[in-house]
Amino acid sequence: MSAAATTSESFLERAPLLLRDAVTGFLPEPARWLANSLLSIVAVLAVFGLLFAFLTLAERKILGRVQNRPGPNRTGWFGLLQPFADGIKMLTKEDIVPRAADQLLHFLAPVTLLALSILTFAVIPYGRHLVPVELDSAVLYFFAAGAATELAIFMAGWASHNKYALLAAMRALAQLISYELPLLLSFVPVVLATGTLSTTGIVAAQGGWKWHLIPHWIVFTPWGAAGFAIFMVSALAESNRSPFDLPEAESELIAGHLTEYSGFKYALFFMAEYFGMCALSGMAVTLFLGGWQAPLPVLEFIPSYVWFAGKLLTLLLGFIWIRATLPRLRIDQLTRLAWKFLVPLALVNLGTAAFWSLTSAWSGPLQLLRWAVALVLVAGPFLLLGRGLTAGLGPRTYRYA
Amino acid sequence: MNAVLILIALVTVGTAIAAMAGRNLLHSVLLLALAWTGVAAFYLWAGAEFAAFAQVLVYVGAISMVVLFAVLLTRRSRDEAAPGPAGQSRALSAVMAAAAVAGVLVGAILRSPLAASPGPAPAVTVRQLGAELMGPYAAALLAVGVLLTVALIGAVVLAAGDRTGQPEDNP
Amino acid sequence: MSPLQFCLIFSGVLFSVGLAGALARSNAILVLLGIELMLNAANLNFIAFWRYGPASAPATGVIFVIFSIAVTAAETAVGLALVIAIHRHQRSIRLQEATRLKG
Amino acid sequence: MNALPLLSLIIFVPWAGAVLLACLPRLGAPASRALALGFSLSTLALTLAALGSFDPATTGYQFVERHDWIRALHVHYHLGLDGLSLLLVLLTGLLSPLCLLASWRTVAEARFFGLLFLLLQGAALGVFLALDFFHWFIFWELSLIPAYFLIRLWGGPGAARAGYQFVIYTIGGSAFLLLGFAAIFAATGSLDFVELSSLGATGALGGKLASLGGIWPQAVFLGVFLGFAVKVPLFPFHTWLPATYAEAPTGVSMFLTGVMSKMGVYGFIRVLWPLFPGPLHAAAGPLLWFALGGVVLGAFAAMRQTDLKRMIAYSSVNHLSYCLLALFAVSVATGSSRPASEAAAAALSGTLLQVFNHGISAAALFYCAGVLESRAGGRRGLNDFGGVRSAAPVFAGLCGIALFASLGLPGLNGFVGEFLIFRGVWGLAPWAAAVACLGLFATAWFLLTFWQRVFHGPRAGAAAGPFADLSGLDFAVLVPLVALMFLLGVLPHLLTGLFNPLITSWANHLVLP
Amino acid sequence: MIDAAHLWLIPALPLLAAGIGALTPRSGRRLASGAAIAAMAGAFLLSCLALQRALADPAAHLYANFTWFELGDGAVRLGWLLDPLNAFMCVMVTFVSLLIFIFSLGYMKEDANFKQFFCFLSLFAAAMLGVIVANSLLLLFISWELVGVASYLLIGFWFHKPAAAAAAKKAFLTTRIGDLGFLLGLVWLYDATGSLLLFDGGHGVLESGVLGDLATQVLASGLAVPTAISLLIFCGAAGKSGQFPLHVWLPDAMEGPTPVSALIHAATMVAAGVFLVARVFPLFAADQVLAAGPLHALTVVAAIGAITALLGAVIAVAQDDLKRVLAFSTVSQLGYMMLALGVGSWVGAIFHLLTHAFFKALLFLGAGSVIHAAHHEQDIRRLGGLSRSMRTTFVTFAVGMMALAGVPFVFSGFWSKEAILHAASEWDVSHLPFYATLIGVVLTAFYMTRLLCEVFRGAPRSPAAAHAHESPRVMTIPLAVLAIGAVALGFLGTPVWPWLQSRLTGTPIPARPLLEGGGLMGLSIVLVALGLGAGWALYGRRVRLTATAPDPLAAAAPRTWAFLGDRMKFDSLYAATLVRLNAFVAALADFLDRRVWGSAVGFLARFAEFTGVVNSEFDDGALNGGFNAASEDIRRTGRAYSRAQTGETHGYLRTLAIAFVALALLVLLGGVR
Repeated sequence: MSAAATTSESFLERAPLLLRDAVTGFLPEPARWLANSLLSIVAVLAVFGLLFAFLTLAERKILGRVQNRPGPNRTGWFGLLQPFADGIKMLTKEDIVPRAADQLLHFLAPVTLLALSILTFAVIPYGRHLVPVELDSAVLYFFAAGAATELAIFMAGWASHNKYALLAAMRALAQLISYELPLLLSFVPVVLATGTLSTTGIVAAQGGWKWHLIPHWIVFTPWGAAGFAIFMVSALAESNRSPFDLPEAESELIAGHLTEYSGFKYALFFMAEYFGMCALSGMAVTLFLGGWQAPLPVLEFIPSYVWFAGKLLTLLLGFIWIRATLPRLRIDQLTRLAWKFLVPLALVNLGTAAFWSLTSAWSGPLQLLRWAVALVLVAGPFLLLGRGLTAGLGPRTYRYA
Repeated sequence: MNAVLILIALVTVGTAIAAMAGRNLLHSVLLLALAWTGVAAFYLWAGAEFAAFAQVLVYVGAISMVVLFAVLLTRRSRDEAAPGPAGQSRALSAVMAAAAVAGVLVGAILRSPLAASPGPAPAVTVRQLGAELMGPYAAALLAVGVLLTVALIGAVVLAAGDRTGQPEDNP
Repeated sequence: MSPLQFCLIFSGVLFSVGLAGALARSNAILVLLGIELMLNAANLNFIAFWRYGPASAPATGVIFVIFSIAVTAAETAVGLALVIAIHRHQRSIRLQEATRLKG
Repeated sequence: MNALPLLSLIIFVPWAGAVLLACLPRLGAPASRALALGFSLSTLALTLAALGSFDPATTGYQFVERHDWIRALHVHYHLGLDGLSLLLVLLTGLLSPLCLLASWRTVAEARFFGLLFLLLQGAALGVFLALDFFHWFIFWELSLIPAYFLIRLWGGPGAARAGYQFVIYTIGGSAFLLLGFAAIFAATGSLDFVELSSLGATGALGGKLASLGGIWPQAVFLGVFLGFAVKVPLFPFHTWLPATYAEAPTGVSMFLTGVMSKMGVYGFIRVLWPLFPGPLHAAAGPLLWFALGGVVLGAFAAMRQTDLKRMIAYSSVNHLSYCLLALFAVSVATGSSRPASEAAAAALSGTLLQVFNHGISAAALFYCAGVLESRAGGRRGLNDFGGVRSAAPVFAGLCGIALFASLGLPGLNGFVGEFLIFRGVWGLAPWAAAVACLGLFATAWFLLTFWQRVFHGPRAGAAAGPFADLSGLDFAVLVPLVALMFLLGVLPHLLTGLFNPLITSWANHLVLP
Repeated sequence: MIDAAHLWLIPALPLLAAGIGALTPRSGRRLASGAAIAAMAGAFLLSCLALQRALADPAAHLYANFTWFELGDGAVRLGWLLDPLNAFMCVMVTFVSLLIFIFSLGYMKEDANFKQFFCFLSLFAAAMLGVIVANSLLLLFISWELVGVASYLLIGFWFHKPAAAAAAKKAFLTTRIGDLGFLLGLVWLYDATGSLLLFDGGHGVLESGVLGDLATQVLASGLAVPTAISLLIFCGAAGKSGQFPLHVWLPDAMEGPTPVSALIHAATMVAAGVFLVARVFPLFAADQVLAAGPLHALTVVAAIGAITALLGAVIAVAQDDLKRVLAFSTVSQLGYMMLALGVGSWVGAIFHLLTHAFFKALLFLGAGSVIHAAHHEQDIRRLGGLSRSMRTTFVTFAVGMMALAGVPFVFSGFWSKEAILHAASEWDVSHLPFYATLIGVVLTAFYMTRLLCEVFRGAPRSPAAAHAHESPRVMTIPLAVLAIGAVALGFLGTPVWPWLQSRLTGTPIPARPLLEGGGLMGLSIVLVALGLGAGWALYGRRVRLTATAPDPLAAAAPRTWAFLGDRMKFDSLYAATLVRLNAFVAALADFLDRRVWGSAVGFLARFAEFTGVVNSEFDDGALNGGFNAASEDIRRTGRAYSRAQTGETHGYLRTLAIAFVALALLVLLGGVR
């Protein structure tokens, strides 16, 4: 965890640091670094492990409410103990490995996946002083780690030696490669605007308010809003969430690359998926929604990590809501959306952001002109490309399916 | 020179040899991904943080994916056909040629008076990199951008081929 | 043996491994991968010289590597597209069979 | 200074309207018409607001907006309003809604029409308000594009050719203009009209241009001159005009003649004259002959036309040539020993009045021709009508007023301007005034011929059958114009009061550098 | 009492009536005509008040100036003027107008555009009064042009008749030629003096200081500036007053309704030219101080007046149209007035103007009454015998005729003509005008006698004339009033009691005994008697029997008669020269436009196209041919080298590796640096 807090901040703001110092304060200097790191890891794992647990529950409950049924409500109060029951069930189940499977890869896949998912948590600033690792190129690190998870999914699909699993792996590859691009392109404008790849730097750049009312969050610029939308759509696809859950489409591929997994390995996959979702949401908050910054100056007394948690949970609920609402896409629609819509849009958005920062000195009516041009640059391609996307949907071509 | 570096080198070279020699194409690819990660680790060790992450992002995240895709698209059987006699002789000559190159290289390196400056790694921030890229190297950056675009389009054109007459296109 | 020399030898060995793979294997994809390896070995040299070499512009080596990575990515994309194209034409990616372009 | 960027609003509100129309592709015709009209009216409202706080006694620019734009080229976003600009902006504000109304029913694809029209309007306003060549030229060229499409898409059978000719001709002119200003920029490093005119006033501009090479001052003058001469148009660069005006749809003809032809005159007064007082003085003698050619031959050529719109188009050539006549006469006298500030003030005031009045009366005449055309099913020949006055007395009355205003009847708006021009030109170059009288006579001749053939005599041609008198819409277009004709004919100080101090200061500083 | 500052009310009242007339619907006949007549009556009353005020101090020029708009450092100023000249004109115009308005009530009763007629009449009256009360030549010019427009509208009132439409256009254009001269004179005067106000406390253009300055300016050609300006202004006056050579429009103007002819083309508007010259008489006379000048403005005026007087009278003899005769008589009489001005007696001119207004209006209205009764039959050969059926009209018409002919002592025309003859005889530049007037006197008496006899004596020669009956009261009462005026007005200016003259000049003029210079008066009486007698001899004793019977004079000299009847071929001459020239210039301008400038532009376009074609041909032939040849060579060479390509990728790679090793060994071992 990062630099010491100044004493002028509220106690709650400083509380995590004080706690850490209380735990590791007695250690000698070289060991303290190690201990601090370990402590961070433990904290992150604990918090997100619990979050994972209750997120699954929340998802089931919310899906239930949306589908007009109660959801799990038997274990504990309101079913609160359901995740733990599930966990116990998973751990105690038999671990089956198909005979024809590539044994080594079959084992390595879930481990790699989970490990890489957890790695991404390292660079997200959870609060004013709560960054596990300060990296100069933190965003790049995040996406590098995220990109590697694709490999693990492919390993899982291939190693299972199962027709469905392999198809799923193919799909997953196509999908992940396709959406990697808009995901990366959508945050490039942010880097352009803030001039840094460091997550703390990006959050710091979004501090302050215009007229003490509108925060300087990136989402409140035309290109920022567009970028956020692209980022969230791509994030949905990257985390294999509905409506982009083709690799594990139950109705088509049984369970995709998870078909031949059971027991604890399955639980690891499950966990990795939710971790990935949390990490991407956390990154979205960091990049676009001002990270841990408070939305209004008067609300600054609430500690920063609460704000972060709030935004994160909002986004996660959005993920769940979308899953409950939207049907699954077809594979050609999926790739079309990425290549013909999101990528050009993100590229244009880069141009818009460039225009925005070049014209930052404009004032007076030129400010209006700036907004008008930026809005046109955002809305125009959106309308044009959107028309192209929906027009002339031909019959489905079974090329790679 | 320290243990970490040696470890990285060993792992990298080891995985690379395994990948090149392996029968299973897929294993080869995955092993190579590991080798690339090893190279990234070397970069990280040398202090080139940005290059390391870029290496992972591009090689592990993208190139290995594309390679896997190509493997799956062009796969005929699960394992590569056993090398014939011609293949074995070629392998032999290949190893000999490689050994010759390695020998020449190592010899040259050992003979050269290369004085390593023992100082710490030069600190370079991302911002500096960006400034350099946009300043003195702007033309090169542009050229690379054009190259990438052309390559992308070319790859699409090549891989798509002529769509007519593809049996799977007629449902 | 100075660390620089160690790094260079590391790179040279990696290069040779890549070369051996490229020469020995008949699968076009593996040949391509061998070449990738050789390129990576070259990149290693840049970082090594940047790290230990005489002080020059602070970021030159890294920038070179970045460019190299970008170019490699392009090369791979085109290379694999070619492989796929070859495969489509002759249902094989054995490099020995792709000799139609001989003079 | 006013905090509100009034001038920017004047320019950009019509454009905002155009963007809005563009964003509403499924908007119905009535709604898009109303929308376009509303945005078009905004100019009038904003101009009246500007008029409220405009101080006529100040000779400098008011409501100035100046922001850095492109540092590398020293380009500023520079807008300003003085009496001259105000006059033209007011004219645009008055005419534009009427032009839209004129095309209210007759135009298919009302949304697209309104969109293009609003673009055109904004560009014209930009030309009148911009004080930096960079965006001034952008506005100048941008006005061509919607105009071209308006002519091409809604024009008559020869519209394709006419529009093509219009665009090629004017772009040819502007190319010279652009080259001229490129040279100016190369020599001075500035594109700001204010800075350049102060350079021009001291003669420094010519010196700087001469530093580029011997013939540059003359060449640049010639280039800039050509650009404006084609736009006005100055005889003999006027051949694009009759075809264009005749083929354009009525509302567009009204705008072309009412506003766009004024852009050229504006350019002469705002740019050419202050920047090149010396070369203009040197060239003014021959140029007077060109202007006289326009006055006399334009009027006589009109007499020969059988197409009503062509006839009115030629009358525009004639009327605008008066403006240039006055301007060149002032240039001839610039720096002469005889004190001529009074005559110069008269000539310049006359020019400005003529600019405004011609806008009103020519627009009205084009509208009347349009009414005839629409009643006669597309025919508009001089011999296609007869006795319309019996069939449509009210229309005949209003059209007659417009005709008489156009031929300079006292009591209507055209007279004061023409009188002042003659008064000024006589004091500066008497022979030119004497020759120009021929034009006055010929104007009366052909306008009365028009009136006699079309309105008098027994009902014949298209008017032999049922011929409806004016509808409410026609009234909405014609009555404001006719009311203005009376108002400005009797109370010219409504206009002269706006620019008289400005004119006076110009007239009192007629010295050669 | 009314002051100069209130004078604007006089034109404003009819203008208001015109506005009301314009805005009332077509059915609002009563409103329009009532407003017009009421406004005219009001204006008449105001004029009388103004006259009273002016006569209180006849030598003074009361004026009220105001700024119209700022111009430069100065301003364009207009103003109102009140002096006896104005006031008399005002009273005359308003009075005659009032009567004619009332007459029109009856005359135009049937017309569909009744209300429009009154609207135009009121507009005319307003403009005419504006001409009169203006204290600024600019304001005068403005009103002047409006008068022209009103005249245009009224001549073309029956616009569905092509002849009326053409006549209206002709009138407007002909007078416009003169007006352009007027405009230039105005502009010149403005430039020379810096003002167009007539009286402005010493700075007005009619005041001695300014005129003195002006008179010293002489053009390079030797012409004095005031002469040139005066002549230009005279162009306007000549155009409006139908002076030679711009008189051609006036007879054609009779296409308008007869009250219009009476009011505008006889009594008032055509007199405006005379009024204008009288008004700016000091300007015209300013060059008299320059004895050595090549030309005096007034000399030209006198010459033109004399020519016109004679010309009009001669042509009037041979006209067969009732109104045409009167029209040429008007031309002739206006010539008299101009002549009077030219010889320096502007007072005589105005006196004649006033009397002429009454009796000519009377004659025209009488003609109108006849035409009205005879269902628009105007040909005197087809009328006849109306003295019985139209008693009142006959009597009043005869009074007018005698006034015009100058029957001695009783009738006003005698006295005013006498004044002009007197002035002309005393002119020392030339006696030719005097002789012209004498001939004119004879001819006037002759053709008026002819007219009276042809119309009223004998038997009706057409059904229309046979069924004619007396016009209604509303038409005859104005006739009677005018007849009284035509008699009475003359006594205001007899040599014995020169009241009018002394009031107009503002200086008392001594009375002359009646018979002083009796020789001249006797000569005039003899000449009138000669004319009357000849007329009676030719037309009175032996009345015409049929409409087709030739005129006695025509039988005597048919070619001359035809020449005169065709108005001395002036219209044909103009059509053959001016109109054709105009058409030629128009064609030339059009040709220049379409062929010359258009072709020049077209040629440029063709040239650009040609350049493009040449360029592309050159590219195809020369450049590409060379490249093709060169590339063939390259291809051949390439084919030779391509043998080395085996297509074996591995082979290439291996070659590369071996070559590298070899080179490296060479470097390492061979020590090549």
